Amino acid sequence: MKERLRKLLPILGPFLGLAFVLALFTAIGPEGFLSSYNFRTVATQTVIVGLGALGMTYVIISGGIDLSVGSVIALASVITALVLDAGHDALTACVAGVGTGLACGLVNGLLITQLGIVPFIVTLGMLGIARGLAKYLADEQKVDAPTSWITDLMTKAPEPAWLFFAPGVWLLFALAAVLALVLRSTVFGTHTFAVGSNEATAELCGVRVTRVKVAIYALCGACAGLAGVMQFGRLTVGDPTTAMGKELDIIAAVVIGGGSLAGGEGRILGSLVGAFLMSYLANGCNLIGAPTFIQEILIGCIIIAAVALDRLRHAAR
Amino acid sequence: MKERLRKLLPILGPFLGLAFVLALFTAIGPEGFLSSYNFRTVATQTVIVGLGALGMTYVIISGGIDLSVGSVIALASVITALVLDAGHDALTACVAGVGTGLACGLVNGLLITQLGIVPFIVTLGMLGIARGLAKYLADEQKVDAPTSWITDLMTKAPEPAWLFFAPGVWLLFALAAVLALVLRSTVFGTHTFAVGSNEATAELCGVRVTRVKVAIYALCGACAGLAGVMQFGRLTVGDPTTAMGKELDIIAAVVIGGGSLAGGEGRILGSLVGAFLMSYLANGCNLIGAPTFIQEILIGCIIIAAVALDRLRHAAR
Amino acid sequence: REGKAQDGRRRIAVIPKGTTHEFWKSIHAGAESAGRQLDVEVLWKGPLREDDRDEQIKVVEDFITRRVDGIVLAPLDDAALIPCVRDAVREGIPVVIVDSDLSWDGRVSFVATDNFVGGALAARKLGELLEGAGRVLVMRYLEGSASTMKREEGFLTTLTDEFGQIEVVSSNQYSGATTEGAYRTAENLLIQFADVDGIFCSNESATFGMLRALQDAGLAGQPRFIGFDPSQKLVEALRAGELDALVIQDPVAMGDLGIRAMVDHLEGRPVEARIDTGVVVITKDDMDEPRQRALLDPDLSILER
Amino acid sequence: MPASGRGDVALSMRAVRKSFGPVVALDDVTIEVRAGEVHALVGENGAGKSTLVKILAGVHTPDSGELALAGHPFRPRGPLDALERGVAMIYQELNLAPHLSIEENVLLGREPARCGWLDKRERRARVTRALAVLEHADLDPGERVASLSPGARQLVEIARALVGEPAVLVLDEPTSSLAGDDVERLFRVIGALRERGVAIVYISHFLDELTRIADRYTVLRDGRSVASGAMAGTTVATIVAAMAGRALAEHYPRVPHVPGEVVLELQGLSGRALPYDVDLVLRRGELFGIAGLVGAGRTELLRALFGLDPIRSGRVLLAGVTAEPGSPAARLRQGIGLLSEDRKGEGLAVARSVGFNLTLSRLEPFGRVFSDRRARDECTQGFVDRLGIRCRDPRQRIAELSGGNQQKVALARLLHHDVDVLLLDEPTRGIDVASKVEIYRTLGELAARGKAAILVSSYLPELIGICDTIAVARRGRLGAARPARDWTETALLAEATGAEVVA
Ligand SMILES: Nc1ncnc2c1ncn2[C@@H]1O[C@H](COP(=O)(O)OP(=O)(O)OP(=O)(O)O)[C@@H](O)[C@H]1O
Ligand SMILES: Nc1ncnc2c1ncn2[C@@H]1O[C@H](COP(=O)(O)OP(=O)(O)OP(=O)(O)O)[C@@H](O)[C@H]1O
Ligand SMILES: [Mg+2]
Ligand SMILES: [Mg+2]
Repeated sequence: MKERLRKLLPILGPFLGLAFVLALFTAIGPEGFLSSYNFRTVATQTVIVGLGALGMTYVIISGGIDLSVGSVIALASVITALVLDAGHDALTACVAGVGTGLACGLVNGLLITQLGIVPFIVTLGMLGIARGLAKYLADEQKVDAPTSWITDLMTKAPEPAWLFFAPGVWLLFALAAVLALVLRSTVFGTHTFAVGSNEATAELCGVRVTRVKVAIYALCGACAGLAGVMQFGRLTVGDPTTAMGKELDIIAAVVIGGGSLAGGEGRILGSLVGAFLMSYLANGCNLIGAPTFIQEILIGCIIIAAVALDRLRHAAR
Repeated sequence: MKERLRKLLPILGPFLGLAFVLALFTAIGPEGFLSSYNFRTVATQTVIVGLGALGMTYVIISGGIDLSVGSVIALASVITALVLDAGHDALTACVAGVGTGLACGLVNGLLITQLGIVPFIVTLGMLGIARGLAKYLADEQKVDAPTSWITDLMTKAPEPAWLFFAPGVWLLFALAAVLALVLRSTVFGTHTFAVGSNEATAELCGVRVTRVKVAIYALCGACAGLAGVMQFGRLTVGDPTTAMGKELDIIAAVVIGGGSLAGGEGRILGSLVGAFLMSYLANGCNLIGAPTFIQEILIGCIIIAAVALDRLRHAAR
Repeated sequence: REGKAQDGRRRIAVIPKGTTHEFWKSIHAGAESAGRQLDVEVLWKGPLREDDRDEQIKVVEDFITRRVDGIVLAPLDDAALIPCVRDAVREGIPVVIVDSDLSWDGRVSFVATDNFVGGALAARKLGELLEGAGRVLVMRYLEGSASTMKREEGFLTTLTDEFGQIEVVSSNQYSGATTEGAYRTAENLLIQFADVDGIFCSNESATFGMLRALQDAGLAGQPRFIGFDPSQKLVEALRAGELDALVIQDPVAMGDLGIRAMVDHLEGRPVEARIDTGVVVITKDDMDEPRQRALLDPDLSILER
Repeated sequence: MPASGRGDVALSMRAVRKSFGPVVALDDVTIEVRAGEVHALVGENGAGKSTLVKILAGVHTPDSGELALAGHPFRPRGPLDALERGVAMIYQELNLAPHLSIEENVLLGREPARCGWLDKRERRARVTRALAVLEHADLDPGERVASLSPGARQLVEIARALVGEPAVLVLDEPTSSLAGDDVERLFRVIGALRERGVAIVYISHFLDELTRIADRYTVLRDGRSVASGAMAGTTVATIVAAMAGRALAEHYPRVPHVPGEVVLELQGLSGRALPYDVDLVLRRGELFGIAGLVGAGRTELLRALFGLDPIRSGRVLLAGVTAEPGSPAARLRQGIGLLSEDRKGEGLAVARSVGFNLTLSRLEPFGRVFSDRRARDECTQGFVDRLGIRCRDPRQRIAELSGGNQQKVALARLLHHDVDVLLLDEPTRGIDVASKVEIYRTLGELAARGKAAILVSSYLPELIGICDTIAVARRGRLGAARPARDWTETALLAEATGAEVVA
């Protein structure tokens, strides 16, 4: 029984953090905070960070980091807009967007494994490269594109109405379920953990560390690409300056969700909850009408508090 | 002899990177790139990243990271301006600025060691908190302050003229020399390396790991505070939105200079050269009149290339 | 519906592009004073990350959740904000646009400066100061910022159209959003173009960065220099002759007229679709006249807590 | 700390209890160590030896029980506190900062300094002296620890324990990665310390060592102290019986097996620096031993063969066919597996579970794409029972296992992978006597089934006891292979050191 509880606790951790944030803002009591309309709004607002956090979970479990996701999101949103604008259909545009992210991730992975440079530096470089490319392709402006169903992916009034959430939110949930399953129950998932726990051991055990790493960064890039498509759907324009600094939010979501930057630890569900926590935080601050600086301070404090809560729990057992 | 050379190489590494950048831009040949006036300009532009990199070198050697330096620079610049504006003298204002940084660093260190939260999260929180505080104190605007000698610290036409560099540049060099000496020749320096290399061992050998870490983050904060004072000197106003994202430049400078994010490795001189490399990059791009996006792409590529160069050299021996 | 605050006053949300410029403070002050006069509550909230479209969309969405009576918005983008503004209107919340336009006609009104004219005024002033000949440097602000791009466009077209002798030596460098970035870019530009005859910058941070670079290089006062938007340091520079002219908008009026337009609309009175708040060029000579004074140093005392 | 005379009780631990969650590691242990004696602490893997001494060193706090140093109650608040009260410790797992130099490691936490400034000359002098005592003046105190072999690292740890001039010195399996002559040097140092009145607690699974240097002993079994007494007059058999609760029939059981056709052949294999020009022929059903001193390049030979280090020249033939130089993954597919000598750094992912580590190299049986966890646990449980690995369940983290049990997990991985050729680098390091016998028997059975193994060991009796063929490595070269029965310990040592063989 106690044993059971102990196993459940780390999974509950991020939920506790989320509950804490929800309770806090409910206590302060802005109107509509717990309303279903607001839930829908927050869910839509979470899609981009959430998608980014899915891929980032793999990267962080493998002991890496990807600072380029924000820029890749912008690049993918620009590419999607450009492809649409060139007269191609929406599906092609989506594939192009996701493909762009995948390509960026592949380059990250190859540079990291082939040149042996630390992920922090490679992806810091890619942060600049992808952002610059996005601006170049977009001619330093936002890119307008004809309307398509991509925009409907992020609407808060989805058709048919029984969907409740925007289709993008369902996509996030579905992808999270798939990636959680892959992480828990496949050889690839096991190898991801192995690489992050002890790379030398993984190598010794015949895990193709290079391939696994490249695949992980490609996956993370593809997730960022999809997030970029969603960002395009939300903005209805391709924006080369969007999602600046988003990488830090995404990493924070993963860490709040139980990921360890030292590698070997992380949970998809946790990261998802972490992403919701980040969104509810910003949302709550907006709703109570806190000035921006209060919001910044509050978010800073709560990120620390949420992770501290988790650590105290760890220490207590 | 060969032994000697092998020991020299890692020290030469960052210089090679810098030489590469200098050669590149000299080849492209914008006017005035290698002029002494431009050297003076770049040196002045480097002071802020350079000061930040000094403290960051300690943090990175100890296996940590500090994402809050950018925000702390802004906060310190605002505080300096406010203190001056309140009619206090310039020295008091400087002390207040550095003290603010020190306080932020202390808080970082205490949270990291007492709550056992990873530095990434604590300093990410502090990034928001310090930025928010800066905006709050500055009333979300630039803070004007009466002129004082702080402004002269960053002038490119120093008095007396034989100084050649701005006094701030000399301050950077002097502080770098002191901190390099401390790192090499004091117990604190050795313990910094030990904590980053193997924290458990350091603990078992009786190193007061907690104290060392708190001191390191406080030092990093103080350096950021000083950088904030310099930033104020440069802008002549306290700007709460300044130095956003500067933390990544600073970390890149340290890594280019031979620091390892896994801890245990880093050199003050290297970080300084790394900071100069970053400055010359931006300066060169401006001088050749490259559009901003080319600059971003180029800087991204060169960060990767500079570190790759270093790694290839490592592998070759 | 729960639209009214407890005391029954109307609540109008005012959403700037950011919060850290004096310009937005002035809009806030204008909105606040109109709010007091008309007895409505003004809710002031900017996006957390400035210049990030998505963040601004979130602020709009969250105000929809709060069911305010009206939204006065300075959109970061003329298209990206459309879906959420449309959501607001669908939920029965009217929207007035200020400062930069939104390409959607469902808004109540558009209250703003004519930025193209602002740029053109600067070009004419510079042309006049240079007596129609010389080399001119333009340091742009930020990629994709509609209002400043309009100013730059107004400046450049007017300059080429009306002053054929003037050569623009550089107009592709962006200062970036921060003062420090502007300073750095300006420093590096001045290494190449130390001998230009005229300089134009299209917003406050770019102007200030350029001013610092000029001061530092000992060039201040040499080239004719026209900036855009005021701040204390820029006004000092104007007085000291380091800056020849500033193009000034009237953000206080923008905030004030934005709220008034909204209240008129809520009370069923007709509202003009386009309200121009005016733009003027101020030089050292006329800077102390009362009207110019008010524009250069707007009265923000209403915001004091 | 008042200096205690020889024979006084320097250290006593009474009724010590310690549990980790549901696992009771220590359950009523009492031990008394006198000044100027070497006290052997013995017991099977997981008996609680390391836990006991870690309590002494302030790493763990006991749940209950009393500790006393020279008659004064002792409750260390942490490692620093224990160090300051004169308790020095050499841990079972290496504890070094790899980026620091030898001298920095040796004096870490106790740097000679004036107002915070290092006295580098004094530091160099003290470290040089300590290394001289260990008869290793050849080690450069300025060298980075990362570039040292495990053996040399162990020497650094010993030097560290010596410089503090401790009143109580604890050594947890110090010789498990030392070669013969370094063991002798260590014993001389221990002898000298004993003369100076230092109380020494010595943990080892080499019982013959203990009979040579220990004065008294205490046996732990299942977290209890079950026997203690004077070493003089006690036989190894008595101690073994106390440890295991039963007598041990045979130390080197032999399962009959005959070498068959050649499975692996090396022709002139050279690595980066070591090994150099190695020829070797391994047959099915053969246990091939390699002896040699620390730094002889035995580890490098196995690593190069397994694809962990680059091969500079030479050929590897598998069943007569040239095998391309390959990655570990390729080697595993070819049926070659490696047991690393560095179990914490390389051999095991210590933060993960027993089952994870045991099955990582071959997950196919549990599904090609989706991996069935329950099947994995069941499979793991099978090996846990077979090798007597002490763990709570297959999902327990490796870090919570005792050193010897960790080693068994690493070995079990090779058994699970069912490789044809086992490359074993110090396979019985840290394993207790009874388990060693089990492992020897297992190796014999594997050989009988036609598998082959290359066994690198610094424990010569083991090589002579179970191998069919033995060769000696010296400075990267491998000497001629001869049948095990033609070798004696003296002959092996003589060839390893390059001395003349005295007939
Ligand atoms: N941190 C821990 N958490 C949980 N259990 C632990 C922990 N450390 C040790 N144990 C358990 O305590 C018992 C005693 O372990 P200990 O390391 O003291 O054994 P040992 O006698 O040193 O064995 P060996 O000879 O293999 O080194 C083992 O069953 C082990 O699994
Ligand atoms: N005592 C020592 N002094 C200096 N260098 C050493 C020492 N021991 C090992 N080395 C270094 O380690 C390298 C080879 O070590 P390696 O571990 O391969 O040897 P080994 O024969 O496998 O020894 P071990 O018995 O420890 O496994 C040598 O080239 C040498 O540089
Ligand atoms: Mg042990
Ligand atoms: Mg070896």
